[in-house]
Amino acid sequence: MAKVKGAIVVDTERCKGCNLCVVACPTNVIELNEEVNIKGFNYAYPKFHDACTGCTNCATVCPDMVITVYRFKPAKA
Amino acid sequence: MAKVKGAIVVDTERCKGCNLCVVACPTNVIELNEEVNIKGFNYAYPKFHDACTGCTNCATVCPDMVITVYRFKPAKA
Amino acid sequence: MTEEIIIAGFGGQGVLSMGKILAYSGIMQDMEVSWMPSYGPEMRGGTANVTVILSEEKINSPVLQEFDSAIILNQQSMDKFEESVKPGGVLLYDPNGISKHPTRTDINIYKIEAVKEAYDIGNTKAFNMIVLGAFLKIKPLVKMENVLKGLKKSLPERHHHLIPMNESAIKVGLEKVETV
Amino acid sequence: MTEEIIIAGFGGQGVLSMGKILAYSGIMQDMEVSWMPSYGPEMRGGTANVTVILSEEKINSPVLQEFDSAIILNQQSMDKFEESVKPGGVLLYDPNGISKHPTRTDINIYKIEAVKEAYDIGNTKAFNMIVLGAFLKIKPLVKMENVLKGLKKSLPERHHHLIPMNESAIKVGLEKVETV
Amino acid sequence: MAEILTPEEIIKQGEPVFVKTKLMTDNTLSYCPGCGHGVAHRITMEVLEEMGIGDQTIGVAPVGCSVLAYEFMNIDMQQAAHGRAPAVATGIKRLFPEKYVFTYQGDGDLAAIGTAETIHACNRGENIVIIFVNNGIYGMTGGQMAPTTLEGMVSSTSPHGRDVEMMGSPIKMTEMVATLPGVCFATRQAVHKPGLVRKAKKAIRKAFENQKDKKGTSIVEIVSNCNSGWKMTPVDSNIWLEENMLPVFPLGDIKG
Amino acid sequence: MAEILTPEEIIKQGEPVFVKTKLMTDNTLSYCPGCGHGVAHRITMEVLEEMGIGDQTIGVAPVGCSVLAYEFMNIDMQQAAHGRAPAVATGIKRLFPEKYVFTYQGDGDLAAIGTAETIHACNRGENIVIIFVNNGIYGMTGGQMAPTTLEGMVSSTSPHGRDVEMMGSPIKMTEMVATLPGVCFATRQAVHKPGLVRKAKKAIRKAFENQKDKKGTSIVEIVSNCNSGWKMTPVDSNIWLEENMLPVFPLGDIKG
Amino acid sequence: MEEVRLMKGNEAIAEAAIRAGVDGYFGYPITPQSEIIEYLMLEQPHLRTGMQVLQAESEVAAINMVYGAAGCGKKAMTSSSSPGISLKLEGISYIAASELPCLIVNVQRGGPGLGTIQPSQADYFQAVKGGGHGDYRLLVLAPASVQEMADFVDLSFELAFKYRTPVMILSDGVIGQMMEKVVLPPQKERLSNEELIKKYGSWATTGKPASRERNIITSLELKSERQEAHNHKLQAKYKEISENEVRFEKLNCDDAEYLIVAYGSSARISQKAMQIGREKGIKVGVLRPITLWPFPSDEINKLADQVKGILTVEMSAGQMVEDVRLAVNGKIKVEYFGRYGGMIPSPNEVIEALEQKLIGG
Amino acid sequence: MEEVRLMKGNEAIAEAAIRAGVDGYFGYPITPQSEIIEYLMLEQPHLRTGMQVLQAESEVAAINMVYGAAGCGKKAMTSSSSPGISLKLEGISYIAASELPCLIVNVQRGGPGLGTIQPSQADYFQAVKGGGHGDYRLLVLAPASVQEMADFVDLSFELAFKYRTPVMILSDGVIGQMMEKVVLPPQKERLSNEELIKKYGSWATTGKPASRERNIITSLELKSERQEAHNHKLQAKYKEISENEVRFEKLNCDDAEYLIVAYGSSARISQKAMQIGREKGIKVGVLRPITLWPFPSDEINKLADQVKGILTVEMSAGQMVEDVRLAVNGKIKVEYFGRYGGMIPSPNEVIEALEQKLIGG
Ligand SMILES: Cc1ncc(C[n+]2csc(CCOP(=O)(O)OP(=O)(O)O)c2C)c(N)n1
Ligand SMILES: Cc1ncc(C[n+]2csc(CCOP(=O)(O)OP(=O)(O)O)c2C)c(N)n1
Ligand code: SF4
Ligand code: SF4
Ligand code: SF4
Ligand code: SF4
Ligand code: SF4
Ligand code: SF4
Ligand SMILES: [Mg+2]
Ligand SMILES: [Mg+2]
Repeated sequence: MAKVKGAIVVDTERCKGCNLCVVACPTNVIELNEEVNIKGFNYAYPKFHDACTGCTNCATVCPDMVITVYRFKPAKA
Repeated sequence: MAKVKGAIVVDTERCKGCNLCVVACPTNVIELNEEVNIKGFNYAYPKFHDACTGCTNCATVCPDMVITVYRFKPAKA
Repeated sequence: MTEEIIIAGFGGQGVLSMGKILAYSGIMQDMEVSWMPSYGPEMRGGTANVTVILSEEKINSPVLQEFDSAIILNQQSMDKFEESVKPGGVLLYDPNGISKHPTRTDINIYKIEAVKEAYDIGNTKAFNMIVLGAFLKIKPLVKMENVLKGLKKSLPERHHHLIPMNESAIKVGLEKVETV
Repeated sequence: MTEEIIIAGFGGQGVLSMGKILAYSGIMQDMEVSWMPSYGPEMRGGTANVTVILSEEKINSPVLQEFDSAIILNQQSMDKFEESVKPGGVLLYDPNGISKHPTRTDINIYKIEAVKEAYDIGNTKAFNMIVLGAFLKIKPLVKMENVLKGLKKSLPERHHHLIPMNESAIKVGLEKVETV
Repeated sequence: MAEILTPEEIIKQGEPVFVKTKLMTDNTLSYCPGCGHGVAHRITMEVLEEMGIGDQTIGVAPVGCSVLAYEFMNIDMQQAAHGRAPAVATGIKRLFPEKYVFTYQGDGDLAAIGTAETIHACNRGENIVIIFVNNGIYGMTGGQMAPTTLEGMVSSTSPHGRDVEMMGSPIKMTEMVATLPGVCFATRQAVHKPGLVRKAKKAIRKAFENQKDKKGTSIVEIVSNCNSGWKMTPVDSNIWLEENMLPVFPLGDIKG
Repeated sequence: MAEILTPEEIIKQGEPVFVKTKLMTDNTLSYCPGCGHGVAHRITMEVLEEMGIGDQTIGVAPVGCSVLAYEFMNIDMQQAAHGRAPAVATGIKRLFPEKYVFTYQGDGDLAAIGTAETIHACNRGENIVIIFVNNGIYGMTGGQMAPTTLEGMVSSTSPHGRDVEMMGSPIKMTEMVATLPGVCFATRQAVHKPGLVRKAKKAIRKAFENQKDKKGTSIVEIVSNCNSGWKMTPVDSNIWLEENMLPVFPLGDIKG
Repeated sequence: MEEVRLMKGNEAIAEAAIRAGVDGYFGYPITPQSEIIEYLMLEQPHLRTGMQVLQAESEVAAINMVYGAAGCGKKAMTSSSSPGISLKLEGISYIAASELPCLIVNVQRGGPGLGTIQPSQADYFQAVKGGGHGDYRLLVLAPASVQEMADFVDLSFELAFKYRTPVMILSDGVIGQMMEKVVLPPQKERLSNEELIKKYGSWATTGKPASRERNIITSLELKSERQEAHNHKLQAKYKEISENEVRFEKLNCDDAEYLIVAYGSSARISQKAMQIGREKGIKVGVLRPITLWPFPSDEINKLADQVKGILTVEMSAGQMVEDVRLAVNGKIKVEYFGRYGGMIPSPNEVIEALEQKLIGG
Repeated sequence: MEEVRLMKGNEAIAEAAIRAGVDGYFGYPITPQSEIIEYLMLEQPHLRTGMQVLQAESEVAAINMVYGAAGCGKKAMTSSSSPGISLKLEGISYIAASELPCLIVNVQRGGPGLGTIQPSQADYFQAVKGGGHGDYRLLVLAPASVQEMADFVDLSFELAFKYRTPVMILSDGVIGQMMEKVVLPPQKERLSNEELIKKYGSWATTGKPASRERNIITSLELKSERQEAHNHKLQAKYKEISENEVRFEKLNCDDAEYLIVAYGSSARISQKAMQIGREKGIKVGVLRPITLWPFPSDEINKLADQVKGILTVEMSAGQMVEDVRLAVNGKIKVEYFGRYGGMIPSPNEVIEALEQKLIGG
């Protein structure tokens, strides 16, 4: 059975660490980093990336357009 | 049978001849005079004064507060 | 030649348009003209007046304190403007509604019973043209043909059929004006 | 004696209130003071700075280009204010988050690991008091008792129970400041 | 048995049943013959007189034909900048809560330039009375289109008739502010017939009673003629009003 | 059978399904972390991109936090005086009827100082789109009370909570203008959850389609957080929004 | 298509606007200038040239509509009278700051406050010093005849677009309400959108094509350095205007021993006063500033070397007199005479004032 | 009840308003002065003195609320910053025309347009020449310290009621935002309604008792003659104010060879510049106008007999310099130096400008 797989890219330098993507992700992929970026924000990153379905929820709520989402649909076997 | 009788006093110099009292009078007491007052208006006057019932309609619609209305209720015989 | 005129009366008597026709007539014979009304809030029964200047030269002040001619159409205006006629000037008035007639002796006084005449010819709207005719008799500043041209210019197209009527009203004025 | 100080860092680091406490302390020992903040639209993560002047004379300009002392709490502020310390003046900074350390040799440079110390004493809110303590060690402009009076004045009544905590934070600063 | 009395005798022996209220001055009204402003003024002052609050009331005149209301209403009054009467009234009422405060405004004043002041005074529920004379036109300045001018209606700035596509529809401010919680009473009245005048007066009375009871904002719209602006005789203008204004601005209580 | 792919492989081999629209510039948004303005900006620009009208659109920025919208929206824009965006948009649209014109306004801008401009643009049925971000506060100036601030809500000018007796009730502008015939579409949306963002975008799309079809004014209210002004974290502010703002400002279409 | 007509000043402005190819007029009625919008509404210019006319809900809305339209590179204008102009000042300051070309007409009436609807010139300071906030200037033209009311519309737009700056026609109730002969200019074509984009697309918001960066109309600057740089640019422009656009008329100045400085309807009256004065043997000339800003300071300064004294005649409590004094810089006596609050000075009063304040005094 | 505090200028105004017994404040938020209304709202003066505070829907509404309140003889005030003041100008003209006492605070920011929120002094012309329409004047006080921000509130109302005229405190972002030591005045009682009626019942709308004619607050006059008479009355009042209420501060002027004229925060900076100049051996003094209108023209004129040149220092493109030139009337050189658009001149720049423009130049 071909399960859709997703992945995200976070532009960490532009992330403001607002945490909205974190709560929006249905599969709890994202967390805020303990490190801060150059602007002093604890930026988001896909901690449990494998769980990503590419649903785009995180990107949809991200106010700073920091997340790009990719999806891969394996050809039906 | 004691019929209520009315009478009006028109302050002719302040009347603007707008005709509103004329159309408001249910018993057609009032008309506009052919003469004009000092301001050049054909002022209202009680042409058929006897018909006046003192209903105050004319004074009620007069925008210039030109009409005073009196009423006399004969004592019951 | 410069003629400085005040026309004054009630609002609704056609004071302003009389002035306008006079001014347009002046333009028709290449004069300089100015027309300066009194203006105020819309209120019926108020007075209206207009200063008209016709001149062969450029006109400077359109607002004047003294006039060569005064055309006066109600008592308030008489009270206000009789004194402002220049000595030797003209005062034309309609005695209708005038309680205090002009008393100056250093000016030339004329009257025109325009209200009555208008009533007589059965056209109360012609009142102001009768007055204009009377004035032009006293002061033939503009030629009749130019007055007609002026009329044409100042009336909207759809009223041009009224011009002959106005013309005859002017003629009534020309005839009926009287020296006092 | 006149001391002209700039305190600069991120909004939220308590830069303005540190300045305010310093100024109030000055008042408590009858000095003239002025406190002039940079101000801007509400925007998180922006920088904040305040110019504080303590003086025995009347203060004229509250806005300055050069300072006797600079207290610097982030890189942007370092970039902006290192150059504006007068020769022989003081620069105090917290190295946390500083990537380019100060390089001037004609001024006296100090550092205080206030973020770290605050973390260590388990009270990140005490950060700015630690910095203040460090500064007062270098420039004992106001007496400790007056600082406490100043604190009392600048805190609303309902926060007065926090004063002892602030006092000990100031003491941490007094102890931990280092010459660079 | 009663004799047939002459009018003179009736006047002498009878009772005066309609006398001008003393809260109107003796100044001649500056309004055109037949203009509804006069009646609206009078019934407002009659209400104050009947409530005995003329000496405790501060009125606010607008810019519009009724800018001179202060010449006619025999009470303390302020004349507000065009559209700002509700703000002026707010300033008065907030600092003099024990006084009665009302504005008297035209439709240009209240519904065009003063829209924001009207809506926000109503939204704050300022404890005032707004008398809103809607004559569908700017009377004072010579008959320009108002926000309440009817579709197709001719005015000096809609000489070819109001085109709602270009100029919008007549706006119903009273309905609009009635939706605000601060408004306790919103009603539309008229004064061109004796019965309507009496009703309108009752509405104004209710509005001032509301103020007494600190209930919030009361607005009494009065649909009125501007016979000059409409270029009709007074009598014709009232007929036109019945036939054209009232279908768009129907009379009656909207709220409260 | 599909192997288990690493994220890197997915990125390389997969399709990008969410990419920033080119109608947003690369400038860093000046908004606070978690502020709803960012999403509202983005979906507006996405709609323009999807309709292919970015080059035919002129936007009007307000005074408020989004005054800098012109730094972020990659289209021609004007910045209007506080509250006057609908008048500015009217000026543009009347002379450029073939362009798409929208305003983007905050609640202070649209519902306080700009009340008259809002209502009259709507009443004239100006063929424009109004995006109205209601965060119940004046964000830009540091969190003062707005006309939409909730009862009891704390702001810097209602530090003891909004007292509706003194300061009035939160005003529902969208409902109010929906009563005007010039308005063809009035809706209230939110952007704090993915599903709501998608809905809000659809509403904005509909608004611009209305403009295309010359239907009149469309207003899309977006209830949003101002976490700075509310003094909460972004996540908490969105919960607070759900629990407190939405009951007063319920989501859904109001007209059209 | 030149045409002679008898028109009110207000009507002349309106007709001239149509003929100047104006794209949009936005206004709110107020006496003594409502004829401008009334004429336009009657004339239906959208059928003649496509020009749009809109009665706004207020003066504030009207000026901001002009802002929007002008920001698109369109020819936009508004008109009002004194209290209405006060309401427009925030918008005017925005327009000046954003460097938008447009025309604002003020047909002045007597103030302050609601005042009177009669003619006045008491908004001089407001017009020339910047009634709104911040350092900005309006280019101010003062017509003294119905002909100039007509002529200055096109001139205003020429100047407005040349310098990207708002222009004000500062008129008054006399000039607005009087009728005179006026030769109407021929009809100018309105720019098509394509032409407009070609001419002004570099800055105007006309829809951003792929080929250029987005255009932004704004007056906000969060950084003081950049705001100051922008203000320097504005000041440089104002300097350029001051150097190039001063306009005035001199009458009988060559042999004048006394000078009257007056603009607009006061200038008309002063000309009559000059006649009277000359008849009396007083060698008096009139300088009529046509641009009130930039003010003809240099010319007045030069004349100050020749004449013995200057009288300004204004329908105000004395405003322009300050600019004349600044121009003269102490060289000779500068006095003021005026009537105000709707009163109009008479020529006789003017010449009496001159005699008293300058000759006798 | 005198009390020493460290306060922002904006807070000092707010607290001083409570203590001055102000009856009502009406305002709309705008940077850099929102602390005024914020302080008041936090302080709940209705519980302390009965003072009412209302956030209006706009600046226009706020000034008209002040009109209404002031018309009742109440002490009413508003505050704003530059763009907001522009919006108030119609209302201010009405207030001046109706002779209502009140206080308007302008904490200036950089313009024109939306501009910047940083400090500026570019609304000088607007304040002193009358930004609104018609011939009116504001009495304008320019505080240069937080103490003066506090002190001028009561002073403003004293003057406002003495002359029945609006008073403006013209401040700027520096003075509004800075904190200094301030000695707060003791609490003044608010007038009871009975006291108010006794004091101002002759003109204020307090409800008409049978014992007097109705009071009317208006600025309308349909007859020009009467409008002019009213304006003459206003002008006479302004003359009286000019003669009696000029206020200024002189520093080191006795031996000065050069004079700096500067107000508000520019005066503070100029004092520092003076120090630097004196250290360099330049004999420079500072005259700080405290009232901008009436302007200390006589004093400056006198000093012009003593000093060699005058430099005005302003955070504008040069506005007050005109009033200094008018005062000096050509006697000596008057130059201007300023930074603007939110930039603040530095003391060093000032002294350099003085050297270049007056000494070297
Ligand atoms: C700021 C301002 N704008 C415009 C005017 C001109 N003006 C005076 S009254 C009026 C409209 C009056 O209409 P309305 O309010 O309907 O009153 P009405 O005369 O019809 O009773 C206007 C536009 C003004 N005085 N002030
Ligand atoms: C005429 C004027 N008045 C006041 C201000 C100050 N001001 C700027 S933004 C703003 C309120 C913004 O609130 P809102 O519209 O709700 O936008 P937000 O920042 O919340 O998105 C105010 C009062 C101004 N710039 N201009
Ligand atoms: S795309 Fe969906 S699943 Fe993947 S991180 Fe984002 S929200 Fe989570
Ligand atoms: S929503 Fe965007 S800005 Fe916020 S934490 Fe996630 S990636 Fe960062
Ligand atoms: S009182 Fe009645 S009956 Fe008598 S005249 Fe008046 S309307 Fe007619
Ligand atoms: S209603 Fe009054 S004003 Fe009109 S005609 Fe009758 S009496 Fe005269
Ligand atoms: S113009 Fe109209 S509203 Fe004004 S007084 Fe005349 S009829 Fe009444
Ligand atoms: S202040 Fe509020 S509205 Fe403004 S950017 Fe921050 S969160 Fe958003
Ligand atoms: Mg009306
Ligand atoms: Mg908001």
